[in-house]
Amino acid sequence: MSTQPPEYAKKDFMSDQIIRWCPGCGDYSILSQVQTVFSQLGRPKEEFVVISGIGCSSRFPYYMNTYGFHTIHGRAPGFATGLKVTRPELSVWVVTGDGDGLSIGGNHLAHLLRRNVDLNVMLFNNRIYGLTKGQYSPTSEVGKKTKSTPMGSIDNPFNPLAFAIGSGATCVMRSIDVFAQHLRDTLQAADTHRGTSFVEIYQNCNIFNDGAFDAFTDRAVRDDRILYLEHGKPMVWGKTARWGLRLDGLALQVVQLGDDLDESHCLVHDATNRVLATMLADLDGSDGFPVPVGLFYSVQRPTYDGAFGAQIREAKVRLGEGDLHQLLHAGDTWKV
Amino acid sequence: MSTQPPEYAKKDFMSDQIIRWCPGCGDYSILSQVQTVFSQLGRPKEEFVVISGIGCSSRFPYYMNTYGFHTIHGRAPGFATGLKVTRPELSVWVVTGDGDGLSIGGNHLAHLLRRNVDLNVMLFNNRIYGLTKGQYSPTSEVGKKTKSTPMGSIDNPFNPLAFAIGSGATCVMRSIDVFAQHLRDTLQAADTHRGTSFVEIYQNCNIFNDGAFDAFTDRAVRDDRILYLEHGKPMVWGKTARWGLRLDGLALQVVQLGDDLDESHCLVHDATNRVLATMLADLDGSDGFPVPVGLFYSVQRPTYDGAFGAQIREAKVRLGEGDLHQLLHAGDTWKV
Amino acid sequence: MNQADTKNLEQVVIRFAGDSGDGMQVVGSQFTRTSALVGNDLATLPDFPAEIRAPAGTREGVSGFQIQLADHQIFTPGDQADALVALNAAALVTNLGAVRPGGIVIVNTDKFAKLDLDKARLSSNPLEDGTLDGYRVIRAPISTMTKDAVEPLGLKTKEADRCKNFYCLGVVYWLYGRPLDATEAWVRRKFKSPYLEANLAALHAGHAWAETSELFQNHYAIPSASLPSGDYRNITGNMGIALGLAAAAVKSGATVFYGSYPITPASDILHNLAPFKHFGVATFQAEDEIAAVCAAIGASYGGAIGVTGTSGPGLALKAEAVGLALTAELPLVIVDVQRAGPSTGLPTKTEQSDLMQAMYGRNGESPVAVIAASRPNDTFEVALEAVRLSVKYRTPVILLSDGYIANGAEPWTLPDIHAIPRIPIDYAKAEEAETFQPYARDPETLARPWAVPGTPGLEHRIGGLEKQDRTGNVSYDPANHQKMCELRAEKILRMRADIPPTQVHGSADGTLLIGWGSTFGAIRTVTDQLLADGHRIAHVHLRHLNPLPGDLGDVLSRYERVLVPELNLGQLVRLLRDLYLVDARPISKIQGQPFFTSELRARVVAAMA
Amino acid sequence: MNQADTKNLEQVVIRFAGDSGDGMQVVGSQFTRTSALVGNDLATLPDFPAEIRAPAGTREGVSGFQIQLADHQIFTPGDQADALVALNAAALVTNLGAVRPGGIVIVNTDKFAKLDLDKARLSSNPLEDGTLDGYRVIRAPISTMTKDAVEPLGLKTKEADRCKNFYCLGVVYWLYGRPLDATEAWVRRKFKSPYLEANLAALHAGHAWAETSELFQNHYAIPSASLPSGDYRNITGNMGIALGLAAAAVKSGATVFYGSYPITPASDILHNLAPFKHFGVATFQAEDEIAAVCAAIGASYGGAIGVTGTSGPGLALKAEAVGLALTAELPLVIVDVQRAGPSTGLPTKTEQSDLMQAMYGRNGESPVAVIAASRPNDTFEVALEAVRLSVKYRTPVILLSDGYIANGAEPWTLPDIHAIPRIPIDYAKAEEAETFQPYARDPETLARPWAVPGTPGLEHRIGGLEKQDRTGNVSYDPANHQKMCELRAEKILRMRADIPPTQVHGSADGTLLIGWGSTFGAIRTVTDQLLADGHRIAHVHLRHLNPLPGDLGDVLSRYERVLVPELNLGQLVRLLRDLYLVDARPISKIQGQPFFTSELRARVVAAMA
Ligand SMILES: Cc1ncc(C[n+]2csc(CCOP(=O)(O)OP(=O)(O)O)c2C)c(N)n1
Ligand SMILES: Cc1ncc(C[n+]2csc(CCOP(=O)(O)OP(=O)(O)O)c2C)c(N)n1
Ligand code: SF4
Ligand code: SF4
Ligand SMILES: [Mg+2]
Ligand SMILES: [Mg+2]
Repeated sequence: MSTQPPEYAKKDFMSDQIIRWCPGCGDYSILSQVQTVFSQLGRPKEEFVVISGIGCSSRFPYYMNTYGFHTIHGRAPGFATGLKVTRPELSVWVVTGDGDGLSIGGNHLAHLLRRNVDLNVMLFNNRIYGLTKGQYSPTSEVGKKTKSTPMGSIDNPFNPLAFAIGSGATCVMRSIDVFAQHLRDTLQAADTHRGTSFVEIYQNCNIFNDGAFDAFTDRAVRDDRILYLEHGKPMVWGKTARWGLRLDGLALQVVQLGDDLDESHCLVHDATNRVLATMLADLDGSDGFPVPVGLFYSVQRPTYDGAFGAQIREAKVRLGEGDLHQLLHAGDTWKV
Repeated sequence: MSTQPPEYAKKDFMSDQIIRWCPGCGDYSILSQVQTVFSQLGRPKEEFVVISGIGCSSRFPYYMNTYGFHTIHGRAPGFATGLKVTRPELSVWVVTGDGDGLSIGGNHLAHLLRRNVDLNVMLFNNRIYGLTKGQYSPTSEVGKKTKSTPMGSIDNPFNPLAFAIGSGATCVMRSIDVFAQHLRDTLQAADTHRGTSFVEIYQNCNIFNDGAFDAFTDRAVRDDRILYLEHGKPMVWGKTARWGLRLDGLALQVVQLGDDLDESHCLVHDATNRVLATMLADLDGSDGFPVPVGLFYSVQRPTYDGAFGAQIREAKVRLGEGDLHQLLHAGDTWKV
Repeated sequence: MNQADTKNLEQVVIRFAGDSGDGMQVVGSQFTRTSALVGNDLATLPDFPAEIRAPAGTREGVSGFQIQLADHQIFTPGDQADALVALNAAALVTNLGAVRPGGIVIVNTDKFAKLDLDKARLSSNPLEDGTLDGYRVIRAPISTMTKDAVEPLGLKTKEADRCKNFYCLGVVYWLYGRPLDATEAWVRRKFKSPYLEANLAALHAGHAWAETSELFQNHYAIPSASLPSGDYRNITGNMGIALGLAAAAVKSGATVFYGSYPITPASDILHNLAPFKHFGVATFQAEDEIAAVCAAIGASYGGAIGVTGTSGPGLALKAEAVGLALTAELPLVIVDVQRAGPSTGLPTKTEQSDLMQAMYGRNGESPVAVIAASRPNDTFEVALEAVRLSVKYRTPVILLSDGYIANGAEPWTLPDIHAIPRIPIDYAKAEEAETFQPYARDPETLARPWAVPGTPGLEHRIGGLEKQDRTGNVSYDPANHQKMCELRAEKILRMRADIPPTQVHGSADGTLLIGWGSTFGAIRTVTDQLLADGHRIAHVHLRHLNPLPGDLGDVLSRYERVLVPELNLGQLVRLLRDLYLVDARPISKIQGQPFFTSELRARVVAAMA
Repeated sequence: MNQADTKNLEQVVIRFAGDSGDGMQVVGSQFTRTSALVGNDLATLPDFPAEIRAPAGTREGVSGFQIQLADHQIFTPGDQADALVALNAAALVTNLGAVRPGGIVIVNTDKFAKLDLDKARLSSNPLEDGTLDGYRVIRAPISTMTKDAVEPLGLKTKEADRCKNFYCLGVVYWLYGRPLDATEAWVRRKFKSPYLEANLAALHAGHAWAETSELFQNHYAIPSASLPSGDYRNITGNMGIALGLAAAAVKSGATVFYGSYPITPASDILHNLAPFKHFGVATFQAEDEIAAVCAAIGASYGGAIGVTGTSGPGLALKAEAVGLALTAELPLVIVDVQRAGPSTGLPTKTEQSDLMQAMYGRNGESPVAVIAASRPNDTFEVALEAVRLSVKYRTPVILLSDGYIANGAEPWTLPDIHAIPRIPIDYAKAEEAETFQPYARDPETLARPWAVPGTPGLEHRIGGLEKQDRTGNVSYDPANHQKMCELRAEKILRMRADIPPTQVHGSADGTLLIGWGSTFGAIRTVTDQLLADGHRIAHVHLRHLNPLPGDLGDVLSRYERVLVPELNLGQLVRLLRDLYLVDARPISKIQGQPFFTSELRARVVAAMA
């Protein structure tokens, strides 16, 4: 890495390829924020690698003026792991979708998370298969009518954050395509975390699942529906009225703040608490609860690539640089 | 199903094949309990189907005198799903290992659990790959030295129960190869649950990972280390002394029962509470905590096979038995 | 009233091109229907962009549809268009190359503003820069005229503009003397007020404008073809397969279980089948291709007819499970709608490059049956044939289709459903328990018993390990392994008994063109042309690729020269050379596109020289 | 003192058989080492049970080891044993068929009690029922004698019994005139007191007993072979590949990244490589075969040499990713240690049935290089060759080995490490940024630049979609697709430049035996025998299977008859017939076992008749 952090503008991260998403697709906004964030991370451009699977979302690398690899469906974590453990100095970003990352690729994602390879995963969740023209996905709500489910889907969806936590993730976040500033902040935080940062990004597919997140992203209601999670901050939200979360045994409870209740009566977010993260991941905006975004969970654990490199270095210290002649002549040899 | 439940003995479920596990392997005990339980479930023998992947554990179907399918590595959930949705009247049991079910097959397992197909999964967890002669598995502890990891493994293991809960399982249990009665009771409960019952069974591989569970399964310490979870029962354990679990905010706490504390001060197990199940799944016997076995979690949710069949029936009610002539002549036809 | 003469045409090729949002596929299918109803033979080729919705007006966003219609039997959508309708600048420049010199080009002049040219990456206006020299160009402000036509109905501008496809259709209907009634009826069924009225208004306005504007020198008539009599409908390959599978469920009485993971260009089979639940078809959208095929095998194990469908990359993923099905000797149909590879390749483009994968893409000696559809209108039969062979021989059958067949449409003579033979399902019965052996075999087909769970007394275990002959128990015996490998191979060869004698079209000696799959139309057309020119040439088109027909060696030996046109770098040609030691030569094209008749003809002629 | 004469033998085949727990593989490898050290040529065949630990004393639990040693060059472990040591009843009955009539059979009479016979599923005692008629049987209470020998050391009964393998070794060392010192030294290194002393005591006791018991008519000497001079060690195929990959890391200076998921019989490559971290070898145990190959490709993308290893079912799973590597044009070596299929098949048994899968088992036109090891002692070189081709041409290379090569051991002449050519790694450099194009090509090899992340100015995007020539941008252009498909195919053909002229062993005309992989020994032996008998016969053994050597067609054309012995149902033979239109005929065996020389000879002779 160069010692003098380079000065970039967003446009330095824009590639010359024509963007092939549908006009109005939420992917545009995400792309724009990522380009901005990359330009501000203080790293040389050539150290960024964006690796994706297959899907509309997975077209992402083509539009980033960095190194990029558009691989095969569901397997981006494998490629990224092989790259990162051999080239730990690179900044590796995986882009995946709810189909790519949770349908065909769920296992690789889970193993990436338990290994805690130091890279960042952005899962664009539009709750639909975009590229294949609109079949329901593993995050689609039950009863979803699509071409493949004319009577409605019957599978209970995954909760991506619960899945990540259950797989042993060390850093779990959520943001939303249209929350530009929040998304940028979230990606900044992902970059900072050592280990796998898992960022679910709600993304509107205006062609096959338009408005999937309107209930809480619409400007009119946003402030009353979204809870911005920050470590050490009380969990309160609301514009017209103020609400807060409290703990009732092992359940969360919504309370209205006012005369006798204020922020100080609300639960303070502890992002290192996995149980709390699990409970927050469950909230989906129903029953008066908010939809939380931001940092759900973050703990430090040794990274896989770190330990991988350390073992190689330790072997070299203990055994010296390998001597090929010695290696071949190891064990029983004889002369003829 | 015949109306008169058949009378079976355990031996009716023993096949004529020579058992090819190592002498002393924990799989023998599990086999024996399964044979006993099947003989007592009151179902005709021909309605049982045992489906496995590949691994020592996955040899299981050969030894059961039922229908059996020893399939390919990691994919048993797929076969079982296809069978169960087309033949819902069968009693389908999936046998898998920590490698088969959580390494190559993790994704299929996760999708099975979220779909909630009404079948039973027994995951024999010996924290090692047995059949391929002793590589570490996704449930091996960090630092495990095996042929493939001479300097110790560096991946954080999966917690199978946390993985299952995170995937949306409706029924999560644990038992142990040598706890014959407990294992039988657990399998009985699995049979009863409508939806996917996920049973982790700790299994000793005396060749490649001997004694992995001795710390809490040894007769001498067992009673002081194991917490038997039962819905509605206070969480207490211990033989020499009595201990109990209490809630301290979002954490569990061990308390010693005695003069001023008794069972009534302890947490009562609520198997329908997913947060509690998550917390219990975390306990691994360290820091004075017990290792819980039994029923961690169980809720009712529509089954996939149930909804699958219901849609077909509904289509037939709404549209009548399909008329092929009509189907072909649908849309625009013309005569020449 | 336009005094244009009516000229009779034997055949004509028409191409519609516009933005993806312009409804070109609707225009194409309406034109197809109407032409079919008036009795023309026809073949079509839709041409979708790879993107879901590329930005409007760009080259990437162009969607096209080509149709050939004729007063005689035809087999391809035609090489070059006699007429093109281009709704914007991008559509014009990307499609003009497909129009024959002197062909008619109808352009929507409203979409050639600076912005439109920019989006199409054009530095000058093709309406003005000589690009269109040598074509019969009809310039028409189609957008404006459509807006005017629908004005009274009070639609928003954007909505009004959406009707312009029907305006075009009206123009072209007049030009080729087609009646409006079928489309009118369709619009009435499909749309609600005010869109219904608007689309009809646009259709009629277009028709009237063409008739009155005096821009056209002629209009044309294409007399009806003398097709075999019967009931017809248009069919795409993906629909034909779906209908064939539904028919298989009805004719067998067993559930057809279709497990699939969406992939272009196979997804529509899933979409088409999903509403067929009342026919005994069960569909399952799996988490990936592996789970899809495994679920299908699980269903077959339980007595259903397990089917899975995918494209090339998915077939690769299914390989291991197909190996299990073949050693478990269970029915399984795998539909591979081929697309251009390798890897992700050109997912929306057609290719015939999975034949070798279908033949050999599994570990060990793992023979499976391979059959191929050759055009949309044989997919129904081929799907039935795949199920029939798979059930009868209890072995996987790979059915190859491709993107061209999958999305192309052509008229299909509806079969008499009573004439479709039953597919016998003979599960082993409880009464056989005494003598039951899971790997005993039918002496004729070598099929083993289909003993499904739930049958009392037949409890047994199967799996992927080698099995002892007859008992099915795991066996490491060397001689047994050889025997079982040979039996599995022999079982496939036995299917020759089910293959009708090879039909040779053309001369009895000379040059033989031998093909499979979607090249049928091009090869047949070229053969007919060359026969007409007096060449000694013949065409054999294979449906069964593994096993090949028993008489094929004899057929091949009668010809001096064997040429194998394929949309790959030479695959069937390898099988023929290997098996028959004939010096068969490839004629390869691998461009994501079918052969043009003219191109294939030139290459055949060159090879015969 | 035993007055037995010493007879010289030219060659001898010895087989050890006992329970899995009896340490037969240790005995085998000690015997191998000692024989190598005295200068014999040799070849070995271990024969493991499929089970991890089948119950002691059962037929399933028998573990065997066969070795042939000679005073001249040999290539196989021999067809039939001249001597068998059988440590229990099950070992005797399962191995007796492998002994030639009149051969020596040394049996441990302590393991023929009723219980032992039951476990071996014997209803009568083979020591008494005439089973052993026609053999020279040495009955010895080996267990008892071992116990007596180690008694003074105070071991528990079970532990004492474990020493009986060394007792046997002592017996056989005496019988074949082998020195004890190498084994003594090994025991001293390997064991701690009191096991060290106990094993030595058993070894010496066995030796002494053989010398004094007067049960043996003769003892034998096998003079040393005149082998090429050099340093030797024994090597298994799985170790040779590991060493070759370590050498590739050293010779290239790049990291060799080995991503793998355990599978029999390939797992040992991972095990062997894992301790080579200080050589620049990184190993990664992935969650499945797909992740393993993807990680290897990711590593190659970053500038490492990505390697993945597996067996047939795993190769099937990797197919899709291999397709990506070939279109991304990145180095990748895929090792397939073949085992008997289809499906799970006979996982511990050998077979050559993945050649077609390696050639064709991917969607689309997806050519990759295929090379094969033919014996344990060429695996080192073949692994280096795979890396070399893959790096030079930037394309996947599949290296085929098999269970027989993987686990078999033979002496290997240690190469001079300085004579091994460097493997040049030429990453694209920042200085080339101005003119850099990701899909420009080296005019000779057609390789594209290896531009690794982190290089300033070379930022670019690649993927599985078809790429425009030179720029690497996604391209749907038809002509470009054809060009790229042809380039990828041509790149493989260019490798012919790296293949040395085909070496023909034997006569210049007549019958040609052409093989690949582990059949080398059997074919070479048969060829030599038939040449000695005056036949016009020759042997060609192929290392490069795709592309085939450029001169192979010429070679083939010189022979009247081409026979292709393979351990499958005929795979290479298909390639030869297809490519060269020669009427090559298969000699197939598919029994999970190598060819016996005698068997192959008989079949070759029959084919020549
Ligand atoms: C092996 C394989 N199977 C299936 C496909 C087809 N396919 C491409 S993208 C996709 C789903 C994409 O969904 P998601 O990841 O949610 O991406 P989105 O398009 O919604 O952004 C599928 C099924 C493929 N390309 N490869
Ligand atoms: C596709 C494929 N990959 C790898 C293997 C090799 N393999 C067989 S079993 C196994 C792991 C088994 O581990 P587990 O499920 O824990 O079973 P156990 O033997 O410990 O009971 C592996 C890697 C295989 N049979 N198939
Ligand atoms: S289909 Fe949906 S996700 Fe894909 S580009 Fe279009 S709007 Fe975006
Ligand atoms: S290796 Fe381990 S798990 Fe496998 S059979 Fe032996 S003891 Fe059991
Ligand atoms: Mg999506
Ligand atoms: Mg295990």
